Amino acid sequence: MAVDTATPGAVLGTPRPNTPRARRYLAPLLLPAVILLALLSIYPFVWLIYMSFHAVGLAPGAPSEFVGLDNWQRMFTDSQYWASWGVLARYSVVSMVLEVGLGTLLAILLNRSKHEKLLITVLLMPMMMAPVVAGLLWQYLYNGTFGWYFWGLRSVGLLDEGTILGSADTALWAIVAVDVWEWTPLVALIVLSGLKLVPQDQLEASWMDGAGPVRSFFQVALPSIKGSLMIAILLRFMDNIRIIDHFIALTGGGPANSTKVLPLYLYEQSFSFFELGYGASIALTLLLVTILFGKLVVNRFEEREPRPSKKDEELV
Amino acid sequence: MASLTFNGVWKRYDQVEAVKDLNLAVADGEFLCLLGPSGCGKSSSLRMIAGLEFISDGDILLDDRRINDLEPRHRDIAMVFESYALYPTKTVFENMANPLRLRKLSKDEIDRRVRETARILEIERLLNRRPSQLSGGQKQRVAIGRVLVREPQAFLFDEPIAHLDAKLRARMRGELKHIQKTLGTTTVYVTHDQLEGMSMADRMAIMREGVLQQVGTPHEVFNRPTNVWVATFVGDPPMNILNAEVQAADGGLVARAPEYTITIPAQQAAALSSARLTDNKVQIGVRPEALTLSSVRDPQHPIAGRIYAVQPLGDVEIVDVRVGDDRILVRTELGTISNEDMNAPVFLGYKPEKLYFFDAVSGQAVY
Amino acid sequence: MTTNPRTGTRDDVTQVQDDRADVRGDDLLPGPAVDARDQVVRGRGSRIAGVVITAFLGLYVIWTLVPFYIMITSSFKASDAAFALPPEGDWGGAVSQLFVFSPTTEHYRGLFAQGEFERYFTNSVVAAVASAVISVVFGTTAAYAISRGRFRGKRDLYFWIISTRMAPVVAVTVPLYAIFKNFALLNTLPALILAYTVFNLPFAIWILKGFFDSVSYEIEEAYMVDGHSRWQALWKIIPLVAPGLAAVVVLCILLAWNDFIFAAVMGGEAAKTLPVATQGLKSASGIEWGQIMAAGVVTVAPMLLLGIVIRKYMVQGLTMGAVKQ
Amino acid sequence: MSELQLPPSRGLSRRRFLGGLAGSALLLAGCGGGEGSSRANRTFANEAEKWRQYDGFKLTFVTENTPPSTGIKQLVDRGDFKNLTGIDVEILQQDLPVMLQKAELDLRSGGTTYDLIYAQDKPVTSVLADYLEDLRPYMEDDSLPQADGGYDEGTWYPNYLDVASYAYSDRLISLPYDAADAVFCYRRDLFEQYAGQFQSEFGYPMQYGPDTTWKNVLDFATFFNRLNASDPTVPYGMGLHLGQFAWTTQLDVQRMLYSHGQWREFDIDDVQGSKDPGATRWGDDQSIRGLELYKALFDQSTPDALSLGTVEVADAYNAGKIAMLTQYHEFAASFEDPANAGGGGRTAYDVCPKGDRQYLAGNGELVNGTNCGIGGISINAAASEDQKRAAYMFAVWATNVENQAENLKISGGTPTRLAVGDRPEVEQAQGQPYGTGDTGRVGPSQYPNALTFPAVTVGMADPNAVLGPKIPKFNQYVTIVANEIQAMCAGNSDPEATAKVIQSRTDELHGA
Repeated sequence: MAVDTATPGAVLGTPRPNTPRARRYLAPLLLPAVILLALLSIYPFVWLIYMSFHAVGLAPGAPSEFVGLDNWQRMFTDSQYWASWGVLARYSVVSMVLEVGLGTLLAILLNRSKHEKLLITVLLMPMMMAPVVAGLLWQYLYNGTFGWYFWGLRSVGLLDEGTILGSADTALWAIVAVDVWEWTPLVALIVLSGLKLVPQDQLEASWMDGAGPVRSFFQVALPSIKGSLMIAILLRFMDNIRIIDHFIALTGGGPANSTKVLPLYLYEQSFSFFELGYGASIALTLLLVTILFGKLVVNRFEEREPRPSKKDEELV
Repeated sequence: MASLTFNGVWKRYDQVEAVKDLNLAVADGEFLCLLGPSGCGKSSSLRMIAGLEFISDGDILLDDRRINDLEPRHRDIAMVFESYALYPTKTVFENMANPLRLRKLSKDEIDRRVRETARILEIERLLNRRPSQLSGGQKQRVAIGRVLVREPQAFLFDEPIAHLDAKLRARMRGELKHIQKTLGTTTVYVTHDQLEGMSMADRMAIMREGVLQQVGTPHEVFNRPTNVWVATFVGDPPMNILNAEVQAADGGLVARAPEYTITIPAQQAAALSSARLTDNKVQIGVRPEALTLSSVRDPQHPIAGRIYAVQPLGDVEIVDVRVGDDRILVRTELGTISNEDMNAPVFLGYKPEKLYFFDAVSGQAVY
Repeated sequence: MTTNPRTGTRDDVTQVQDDRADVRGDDLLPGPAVDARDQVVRGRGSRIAGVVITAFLGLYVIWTLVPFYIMITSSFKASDAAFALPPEGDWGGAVSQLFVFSPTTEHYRGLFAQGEFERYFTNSVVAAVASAVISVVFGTTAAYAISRGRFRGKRDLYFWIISTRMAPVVAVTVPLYAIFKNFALLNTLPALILAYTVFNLPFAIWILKGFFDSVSYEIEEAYMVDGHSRWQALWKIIPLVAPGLAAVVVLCILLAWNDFIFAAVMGGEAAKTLPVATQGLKSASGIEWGQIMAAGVVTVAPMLLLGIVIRKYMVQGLTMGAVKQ
Repeated sequence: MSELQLPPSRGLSRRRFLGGLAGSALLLAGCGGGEGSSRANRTFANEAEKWRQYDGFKLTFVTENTPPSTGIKQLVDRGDFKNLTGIDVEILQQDLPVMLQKAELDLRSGGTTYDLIYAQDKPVTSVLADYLEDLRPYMEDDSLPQADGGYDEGTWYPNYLDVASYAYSDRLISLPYDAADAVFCYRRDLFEQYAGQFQSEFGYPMQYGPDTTWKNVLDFATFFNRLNASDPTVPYGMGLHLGQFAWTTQLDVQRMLYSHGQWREFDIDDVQGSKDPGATRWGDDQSIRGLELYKALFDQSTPDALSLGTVEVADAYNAGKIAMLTQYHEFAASFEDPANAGGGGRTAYDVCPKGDRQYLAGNGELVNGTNCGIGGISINAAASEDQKRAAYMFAVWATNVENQAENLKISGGTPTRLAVGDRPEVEQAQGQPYGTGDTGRVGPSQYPNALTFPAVTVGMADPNAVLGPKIPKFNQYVTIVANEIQAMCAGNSDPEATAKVIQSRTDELHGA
């Protein structure tokens, strides 16, 4: 049986207290966090729903005017809303493909490198950087007057006309590059963890069968890291919906809305134009998608972390 | 030291009844083995004694005191866990000293008792190590040591040696038995390995699906199992079971199957005829060591079979014989059968007085 | 091997644990990863493959580090000429521009001259640490209860907790803004602390539950049988999850420290944090890249240090526990 | 129907509908400047006592991070205001979008975090007019110190008061305190260097003056881009404001369009604007012609023009990458830095180009279309009476001639009082005349921003100045304009389609 030698391991089926007395002492442990979290998430969620049916005024008291489905109707007929979904999808898919491809390659090579620990330390560095600072840094690198990356691309002839962020054709891909820079290592580390779990005996068996490294990768390693890859993909998708700091720092959605991903559009509606009711409608649709993705993520996690058997489930 | 009593104890987990109406008394100083397969309720019973599980119904008495509602720490009972449950951050010494410190013993006294126990268990040189630096066998000794230092009312063992290799297990059985007899502490020992029960226990309590099947000394359980399930659970290799039909013949009874007819001894015949068998179906039990083999059919060897495989074990060998669809294991002298005899016809003999008869439907033994 | 009615597979697990301990104690088996590496590289890979691998990794490291290098050096470059780029294609000029300059600390002095950046730094520290502490305290108890307890609806509760962590930041900001407004919490550090707790608390619960799961409940039982109360037993196993606690504290700090949206919307001047202050250095009348880079260094450096200190758990935390090293 | 004629009661009831604290605070405010205040209508022995009546108070002023604000902050930090009044002022500086967000969040929700708000004329005042205090009662209040020289229209640079102080009513909601006016900046060294070559190619001299038209500028730009194609050390032609900040893109297009027949976006009063602007004029012939011109200029700009906003285009100019641009006059300070390409007297400043008949649809007047962002100081109407009075003292102090002049010295600020320009040292700093008219100036100068004052004085005066549109959804409107113009420049649509899309989206925004 393959064992994860982690400290926090996948120990399953540890006996659990389930006496009435146990419930009595577990409840006070659980409830404070649950109540706090409920206050900070369910209460806002209810607010969000309320706001989505109102034209929200900011003044305290009873400032909001009930507008029925106006916000929703507006949303479904708002071409920018749908365009922003499109931008989000394009952005997510492209950065995902790049990050997974590059990350997997990186993981395989890391797994074979003698300097794995050192390299991981280096790779962690971009992830420690506040996304908005990363955005500013890259805005500087892309800058048409001072930017070294701009200069480099021009010097090697990759960039003929325009600047990187100034063109609707390249701005989104420029932000993709920042995302790739900051988060490919994360994908690599997740995949690396999957590679560590590739059963050595199976690898040996495939070598005994005469498979080369490439073939044995596809035969043995890939099936084993499929779960890790899935987790990486889902986590990155979630973050692409969650975090818009790169966009705020780099383009603010321009040029010509070419980088206005939906969460950024939501931000603009809510906190530039103070259309909080309309923003709430958009936020709810984003949340819905997030929850669906979240369900997938959690299911994936639970697959990886073996759950107690069916028999135990019956007891629950 | 004290006696332990289960009075109609039930353990329910939501819909599942893990222990059903358990009535059992453990005498002061006794070594009782709770034996049974996975999920039989033996661990739940043990954990109810420890106070780690709530008692759904019934009472558990320590001496005459009802301990149902006492917290574990107030029960003065020591326990060895299946995973040993050593404190990973503490040294071996601290692991063993922990219960004593709680009892506010003097430093010298703690030191003396830990070292004394460590000496008995031959783990003195490990006292400064941490659990992660110990092998499985060493951990197991430390876990036992942590129990022994305490001089509690009772010892509880939850599969303490299940994860050791076979050789070490055999040695530990002896040691545990010796220690228990020396100290004379009441002990409840949970295991799924009948060999442990047979070799160590004063009495065994065999459970199945939450129900106590039989309580008795190893000898009693082995020789007079109350039902076919206990009979096959105890003994290695297990008792052979043949399906047959009881028929009247020559004023007595015979058990008949397509391949053989067995005359039922008079005493059991009487019992069988008073028992009301369903459709006259009976199961015949015979232990491998009660069977003999012959290459020719003779009156002592009436049952025809075919040799399937032979497993030499040094002094004896286990012969795997197929009789019709039934698989029979026979324990014989070494060299009776060789590998070349595979698939050869063979004839089985038995000692009539060593046969057990069970009601094929209820499984109850008929004596 | 037995299975008892409480947990179907329990005995397999303890078996596994035990084997692992045996391996460790007796040093019988080498780690599989090491084994694989030797075989793959020496047995199967050619020299050319080795060169290609090294080259790729080298390039990747350069790609990762160049922005850091430029950020740091730019923060020490005087404005104007030092920021000018050489003519396109003048690689020699580029090298000398990148590596040869006389460093100045004027941007850092500029940042701290008015005493404001110290305040933003303090705000960042207070918001991040306070949220981390709240999250870890409540998270520890809740994670323990979820890890140990068995109750109806546990999976739903668990999913709800984790989905809170995954909610889009802006979507949460919209209603929280309205609510904090009502409680007059806007533009205060408590607002930020609570907002960060929205994400940090579920995160702490999620990660710490994993750590508690790895601590056998039998250890607590052993404490209880030894004579400890339940609470004492719980307290006793805290050291066993200490690495997890440390990791969660750092990761909560990281998340809060790096936040921009919450602080930008709810922080105000009184609770302005470093990322907001850094972004705020952009102005309509000129962008002082040197100063922005210096502010970036000030913002990033503490997290880099923390990250390296708990490198091992950093990976685990960033991947929401998907990766355990 | 215009809001201008609404009786006050209706205005109040509307505000009351907005509800809550903000409403009641406004109600108080509506009752007039002095009532309810313990200190109002008091008499003071002298001016000094008047200034000190709020000794010990504390004010918070949220403003943009521009040089004039930094200058005021320096004056405050060195104790000028505290010594005079005993009032502490905390000045919070933010990037304008952030500042707007903060102020809007606070004011709309009836908050009193900020007593003083930097009211950029359209992005802030158009949006927050209802939440800003009417300053007229304070101006007539004898118990408060008043500005030296009074508040007459003529004491300010032309149109500043109109731009900054009114929205939707004749309530005076802010006092102008800094300004960003568009002027034309160009590399006079290059104009001189290539004069002959240009003359031979285009048949007229490469000289700039008030009569230079946008078509001429297009010719200049085309000329520079041609040179640049063969010699990359020559700058590109024209700099534009197309980057991230939508408002400056709208301004960039607006002044060009206004040059041609004084075209404006809405049929509304240019000073007071309207809460209900009705249908936009976008989509008409002039707007299409204007966009054609803009696109033509874009094609003669730098290749990276789409990414250059106001700040970036200034950087590009300083780096020697472009030869001309319209820029806000506060940038002169940075252009004159000798380390920069256009520094040390190599840049000339003049009024913005005139409209060209070629791009005029119909037969309107051709003017030197100029627009601006005037920063006024406004007072949060929800603040307490005494806070508001104390805040008013700060507004008076910050906009008086003395401090405007002081600010010019410290930060290279952009004074709002004409009297500052009349000071001898400032007059001297207005540089040497340059170009074909009397508005052009060239340095060096002690106060570089002063080089632009002659151009500003003409550009911001009628008929050149375009002030609006003051509409409540101004920020949404400029986002639409900027996005569509970026799309046009990116080649995604042609000028006509762009004008029509702006029209439909704007009308959709206003329900017109």
